[in-house]
Amino acid sequence: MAGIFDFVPAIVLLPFVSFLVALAVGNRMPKGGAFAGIVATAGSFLLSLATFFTVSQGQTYNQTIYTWAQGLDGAVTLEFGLLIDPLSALMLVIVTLIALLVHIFSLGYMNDEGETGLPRYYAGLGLFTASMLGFVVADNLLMAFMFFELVGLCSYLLIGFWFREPGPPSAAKKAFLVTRFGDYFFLVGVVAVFATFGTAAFAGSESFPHLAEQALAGETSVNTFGFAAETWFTIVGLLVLGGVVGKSAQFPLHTWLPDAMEGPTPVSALIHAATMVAAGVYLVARMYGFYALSPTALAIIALIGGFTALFAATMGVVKREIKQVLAYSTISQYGYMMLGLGGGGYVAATFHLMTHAFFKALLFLGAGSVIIAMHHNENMWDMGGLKEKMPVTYYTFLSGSLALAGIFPFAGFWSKDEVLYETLIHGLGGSPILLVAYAMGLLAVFFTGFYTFRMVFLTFHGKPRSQTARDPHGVRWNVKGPLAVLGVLAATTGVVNMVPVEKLLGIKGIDFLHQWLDMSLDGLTAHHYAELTPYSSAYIGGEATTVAIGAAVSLGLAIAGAGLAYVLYNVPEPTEHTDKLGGIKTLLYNNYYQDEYQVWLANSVVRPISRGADKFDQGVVDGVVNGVSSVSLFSGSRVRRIQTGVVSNYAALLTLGLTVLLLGFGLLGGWFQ
Amino acid sequence: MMIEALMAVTFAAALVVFVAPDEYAGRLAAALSLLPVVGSLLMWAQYDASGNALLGGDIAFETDFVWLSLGNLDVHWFVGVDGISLPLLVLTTILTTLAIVSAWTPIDVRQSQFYGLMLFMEANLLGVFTALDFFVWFVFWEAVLVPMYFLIGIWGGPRRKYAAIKFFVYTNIASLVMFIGFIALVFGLGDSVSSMRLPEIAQALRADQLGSFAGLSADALKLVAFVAMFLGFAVKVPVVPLHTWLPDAHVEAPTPASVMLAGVLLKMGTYALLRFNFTMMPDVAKALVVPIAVIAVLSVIYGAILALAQQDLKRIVAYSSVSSMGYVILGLVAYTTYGVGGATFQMIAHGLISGLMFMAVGVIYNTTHTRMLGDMSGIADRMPVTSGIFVAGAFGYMGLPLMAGFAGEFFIFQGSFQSTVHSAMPLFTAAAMFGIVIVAGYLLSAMQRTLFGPFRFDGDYEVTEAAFHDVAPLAVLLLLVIVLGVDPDIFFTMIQQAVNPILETGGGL
Amino acid sequence: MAGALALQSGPLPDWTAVSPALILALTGLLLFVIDSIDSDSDNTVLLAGLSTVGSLFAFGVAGWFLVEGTGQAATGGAISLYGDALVVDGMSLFFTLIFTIVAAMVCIASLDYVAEQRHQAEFFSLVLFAATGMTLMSMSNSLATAFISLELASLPSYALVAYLKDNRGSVEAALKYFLIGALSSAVFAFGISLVYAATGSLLLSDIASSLGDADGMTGILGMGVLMLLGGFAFKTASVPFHFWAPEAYEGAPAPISAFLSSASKAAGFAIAFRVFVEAFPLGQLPAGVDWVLAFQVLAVVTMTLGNFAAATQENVKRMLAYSSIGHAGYALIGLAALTAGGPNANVLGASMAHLLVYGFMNTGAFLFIALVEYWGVGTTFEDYNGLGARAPMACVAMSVFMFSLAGLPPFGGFFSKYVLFYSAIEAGFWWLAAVGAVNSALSLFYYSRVVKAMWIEDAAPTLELGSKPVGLYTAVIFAAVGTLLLLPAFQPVIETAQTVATALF
Amino acid sequence: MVPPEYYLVLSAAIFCIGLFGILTRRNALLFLMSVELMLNAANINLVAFSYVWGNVTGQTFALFTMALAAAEVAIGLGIIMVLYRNFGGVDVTDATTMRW
Repeated sequence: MAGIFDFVPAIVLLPFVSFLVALAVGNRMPKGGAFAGIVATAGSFLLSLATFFTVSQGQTYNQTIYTWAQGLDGAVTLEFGLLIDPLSALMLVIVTLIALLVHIFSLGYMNDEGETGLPRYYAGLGLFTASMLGFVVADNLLMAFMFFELVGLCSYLLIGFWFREPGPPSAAKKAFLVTRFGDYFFLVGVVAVFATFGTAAFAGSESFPHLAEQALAGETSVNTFGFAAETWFTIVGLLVLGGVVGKSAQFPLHTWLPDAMEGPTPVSALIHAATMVAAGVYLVARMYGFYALSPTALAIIALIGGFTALFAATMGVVKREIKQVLAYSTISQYGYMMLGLGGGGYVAATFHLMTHAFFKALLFLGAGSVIIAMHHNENMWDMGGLKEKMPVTYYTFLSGSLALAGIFPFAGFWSKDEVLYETLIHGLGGSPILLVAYAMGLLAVFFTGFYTFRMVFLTFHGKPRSQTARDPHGVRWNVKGPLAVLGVLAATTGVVNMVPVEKLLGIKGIDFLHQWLDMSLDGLTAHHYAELTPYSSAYIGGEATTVAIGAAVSLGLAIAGAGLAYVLYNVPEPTEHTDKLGGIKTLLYNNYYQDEYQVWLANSVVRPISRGADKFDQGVVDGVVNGVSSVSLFSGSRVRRIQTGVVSNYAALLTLGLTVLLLGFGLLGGWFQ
Repeated sequence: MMIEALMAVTFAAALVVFVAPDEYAGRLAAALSLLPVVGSLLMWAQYDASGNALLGGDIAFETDFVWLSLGNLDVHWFVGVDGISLPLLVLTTILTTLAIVSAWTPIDVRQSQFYGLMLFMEANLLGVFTALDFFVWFVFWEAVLVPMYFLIGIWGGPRRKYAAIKFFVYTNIASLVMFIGFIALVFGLGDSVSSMRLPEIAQALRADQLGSFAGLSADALKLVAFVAMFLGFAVKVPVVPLHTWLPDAHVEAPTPASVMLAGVLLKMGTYALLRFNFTMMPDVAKALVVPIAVIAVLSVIYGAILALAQQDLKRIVAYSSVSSMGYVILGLVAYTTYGVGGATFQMIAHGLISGLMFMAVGVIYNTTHTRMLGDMSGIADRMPVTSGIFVAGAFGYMGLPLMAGFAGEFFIFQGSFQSTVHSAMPLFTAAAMFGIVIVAGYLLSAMQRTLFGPFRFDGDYEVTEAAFHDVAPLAVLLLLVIVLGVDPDIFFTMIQQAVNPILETGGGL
Repeated sequence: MAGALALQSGPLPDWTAVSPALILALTGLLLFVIDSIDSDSDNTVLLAGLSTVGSLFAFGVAGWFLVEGTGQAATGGAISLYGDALVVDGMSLFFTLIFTIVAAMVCIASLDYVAEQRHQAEFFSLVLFAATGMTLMSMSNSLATAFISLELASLPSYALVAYLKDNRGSVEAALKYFLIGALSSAVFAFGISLVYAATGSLLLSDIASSLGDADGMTGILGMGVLMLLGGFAFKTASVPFHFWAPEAYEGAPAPISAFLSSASKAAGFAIAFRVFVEAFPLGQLPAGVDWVLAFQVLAVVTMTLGNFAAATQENVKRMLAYSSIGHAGYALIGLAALTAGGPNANVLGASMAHLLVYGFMNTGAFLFIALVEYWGVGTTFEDYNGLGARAPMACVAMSVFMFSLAGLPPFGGFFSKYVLFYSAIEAGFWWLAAVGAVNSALSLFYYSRVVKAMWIEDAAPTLELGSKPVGLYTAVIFAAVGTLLLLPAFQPVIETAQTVATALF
Repeated sequence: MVPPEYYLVLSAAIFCIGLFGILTRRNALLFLMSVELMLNAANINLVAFSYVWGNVTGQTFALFTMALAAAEVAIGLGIIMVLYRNFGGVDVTDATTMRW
């Protein structure tokens, strides 16, 4: 298999070519360039599978392939390279698979619906896929940042796809701007990493996580700008985390994601659920060796994650639009991943990243199918009873929902459970702050179960509540196919890492993902990360007991939430129960006023400041400039008044001038002595 | 004699176009302006020198002979290029051609004069970037202003007269201040220099041969001269608070003149800062690092905040130029390979991108005859190609990776963050970097309001896609921006070779 | 012919050294003869042609002398004539070049300007007599000849200003010019008498040698020197003797304004340079007679007043008049930046070179105004609106003059101003240069207003220009080409000027 | 013998009287006469000091001055003539069409 790594660039470039093709000749191709995208992503998927297989043979790849900026005379050289290890190989497969499925789904969602501007759509998808894959294979932080930004661009372009309407451009702007705010910190972090270590490589003996480890151990010294090494590393880590929080829609930069649902649903599935939003979490995982060195950074990650998980889940409870529910659910689920990473559960977080990618892409595509059927009406209160009309969609959607809610034995159960479990044992092991995060995560399980099944019941059960719901638009194979694939994956991917089963039943060797992630390069193994993290584990009466208790509690909460939803909404004529929430209802409807305060910041703080600055600039700064000229001209106009036009005055002034000269020089020269 | 030939051809082209009939002037000018493009690209292809022209490095395409002998300070005709000036030369020729093509649509009176002036300005710009004798350099430096004055004054908008005079007088006074500062330095050097050749002066200054002059000790003289020259060049750049001529000039200038103004003329200021202040007097620059860095940060943030408040597309881009040029100042004062080299690279990058943005605004204006945000929306519906390129250019301005602007900005940030000239440099860098958020804010808002949303236009004009020759220059610029963003080493290597000798610390950082 | 020159040892007798003056005077007389044969001749081409040829001939002879080294150190030094009352040296020849070339331009430009007037022969002969007077001024080596030649230059000028005798402006200008001139000449004469009282001589060299004996008469000498200075200040239109200038330049026929503001001013400087440098050399002056300080004060005040007053004018001609005062201030640096033992020749030479360049650009500017007056367009800035579109050639020339006067590259005025300020700094008077530079910056504003009006403003729909007068066009274009060429060819000019100035010290 | 200082005082007095005339008289002819007075003040000095210094330079020059004064008056009268024609009088302060 030697040589497969030489084709890794093709994984990235194929979708890029499809972008170029769609852009250049898309409007002369059938289906607006869709086939180019499908072929390209299929090719990338196959290559990714081959790469995955090669990696499973124990091979890894860490190679510079392009010098972006050659530094002379000892200045740092900025390069692009490929880092193919189990983590990135796994991610490659996930991304290419979902990209492929989304491309196919788009045939149904976009082409069959007669949308215009399809070349632009497929070009955007192609560019996004290429950028995302470039990010995944990046071997250094700068390259990661660059592709991180490019996916942001694609997100902007695709959210704003329907630019002729007022909503999408605004949402696109908000998405880019909010993530840009996070990226600002990220960029400072990148620069700081370079300044500190002279490199931004992720892997190898000259990588920055490794150098940081050595610096803490006193084996090497780096420029820490006058801080203690650990403090400085924490600062740098938190700076990079800014980008993560923005991209993965974590509190407080999560506000863009619900708005981003203005984009086409396949885009939401691909970008705003499965892949791009995952970029933040992936980045933390990618440089986990660096974060693991800083307990403070880890604690903050865990807290952000736990809080976001709970916070977003509560908002999902009251939403009326199906995609809004999914959007808040996405934020919440990424909170879990962050919680996992912060809590020392590197593998668990990666696991949840993977399962979530499948089931959330599934849910979005299912929602897309529903939206097609409902003629682009997303309000769940206009749906109902779709179960009979679209069984494929219903059953796959149900599979995804069960996974999302974390119901045994669907994929989400396993991964969420492990995240919570890891957090719990590390929290018990002397990190009370993790226990707080754990509690929040646990509580969120209940809400997750509730909003998930509220969504299912409102959409598919009961009686149709509108004319379109009674006579929905049919969907074709290109919608059903991807749903089926993902439905199976959502139900089954849990098997890759059945740690609880291993712990409870003592069956060794079924924690495949652990083994997989341990096969990485030196310093990037799950094992190594576990050593680096500052956590120790403690159990509630034995490991197996803890596993059982944890699983039982979270499963119980999920079922409780689902049950409540069943009671309230699985009726023929469901009604809104939000009034029972009292004042909290308004708060939730308004998303805890998160948008409001950000809009307020923009409109009532930044705008007045800029207007004031403009006034200041026009009035004072430019006023001084014009003032100098006015004063000069005014004094000129005074000076010329000396010339009265009367020749006698001239003679007088002349005499006066001469006299002054004579007197002045006479006194000065002592003529009169 | 390559440079002389280049200039002679350009001057001759200007003359020919001046007397050409108006109907053909635009086409003729575009065709003739390809000659300098080819010439500069040839120079770029043949360039194999390295080092800084002022500090004893190779000087490519050099010519040097005595032109005037005045007292004991001769004036030489001394031209040549190094890794700093060659990219700027290429930028100038390419941008001029594109600006000329972009003028075909909007310029409908006195065409032959317009294009003649454009070419005349190009010829002088070539002189600015190649002259290595102060005197020759100054002659070209000043001569650039005259055509720009006419370009704004004759073909500009409603307040063109005010803007033209303001630009002209403001920048001339600045030149004077700078001139006095430099001449004082030359006098302070006394007998240690025999001419006004910049290499001679730079090396003498760096060798601490400055004496006292006009009652000032050598150190004080150096400080005074540095400040005077900095102020003089700062007006041209421009940095806050000496920037107020710029928005007026840009708003009133016709699009092609804006392109040249933002794309090349502003770079004259930073080029001169690099060549004079930062190359000749690194010790003073390092001593003044805090005020200079504060000015840089102020330019970035304040300029961006001002852009946020503007309602006129062109004013937005104009203020964002102020903001972008602040980065350049920050990079220069960092005294690191990436800082100074990045600043030089950013000059090129910003030249292309701001040219692109001004042209794109101009293309929209050609159709709508308005640039006010409130007067239109959903333009992308009617002008998809132009809007697409506008969006791409705007993202280039925001520093999207793999476009030239990101390379320039990242180099600068990296260079200034690790700069050792002052312990607060990382903080200044981080503060300046916040500009990338604000720039996204105002450009995205502006695009959302004008390009997107339901189509609405209050004017009497029919909004349709622009002609091919209007869009083609945009596309070319976009392509160049991307090429430079993907492979910055096209210029960055030679820039580093020229920049590293300036850094006394060596290239280590 | 070359080499066979009017040198002490050469085949030509010494008196031929004054031949430029003689040629001018004879041409003037010849015009009188023509006038008496055919009085009220209106053959303007003949008259203008003859005077132009005469001026150019004088220019040629002076140039030839200068190139061959007549009166310069290389060929035996200055040629003294008539009991040392006149002296021909490099400086006088240099200034003669300025006078004669300006006279030639003015004469050829007047071809069209006076075509409709009566008494044309008188006009041209007066111009030539004035030029003769100026040439003699530059040769004067005694206060007596200085006074007489100054009057010889002035008296025809008064008459010329009043030439348009039915024009109230012209008459008023002449009146003011004459009255202030008479007062100034009285002051000047009184100054001469005081200097004579203190030193007992009128010859410059004798005055210098008896300065040491004037112990008890320092006050008398000082007053005399200041009053002499007043006389020159009148001629050069420097503060406080400048009051005549704005009106005289504004009211006079434009070619005469050109002549007065360029040649006459240069003549004033020529004689001032010689008198002060030769008669009152620095280092030999009794304490208390610090004329350099006086010139410094005058230079600063003159340039500032001229420029500030020019900034707000509405009338282009009057603006140029004030700008002419401003330029007098710059040229005064030539005397203000002298020091005992300093690089005085450089300073003086720079000032001379500036006057030469100024001769071209300022004459050209006034002649352009003559052109506009010829068209009957008007004299305010508004009247100039849109001229560029109607008369591009002339307006390009005018733009060249304006930018050159402002001291912008790439024109002669940049170099001359630069060298002037440079030499001032070299002599240690950086503050003089700084004041000059600030004023220069201000001047840009009002010069560019003219350019703005011509090119940028739109023409009034009624703007109609008549025919294109050949003589005026020739003169204007010639001046523009001269202004341009003086940039690359500045080297020989400054070199000559500084060399001939060296002979004075 | 009269000491030379006395002549100086005399000439200065006459000069000042002339100057006073110029400053106060608005009639052009009186203006001219005042100038003549000032020139003659110079002549007094020249002649007196010619005697003091024992050379004739001063006296000779005084003759030139007189001649020039005459020429000046000739021109001046011509100008006053046209002044009268254009402004209807010989008041020098009437001609003020150009100012500032």
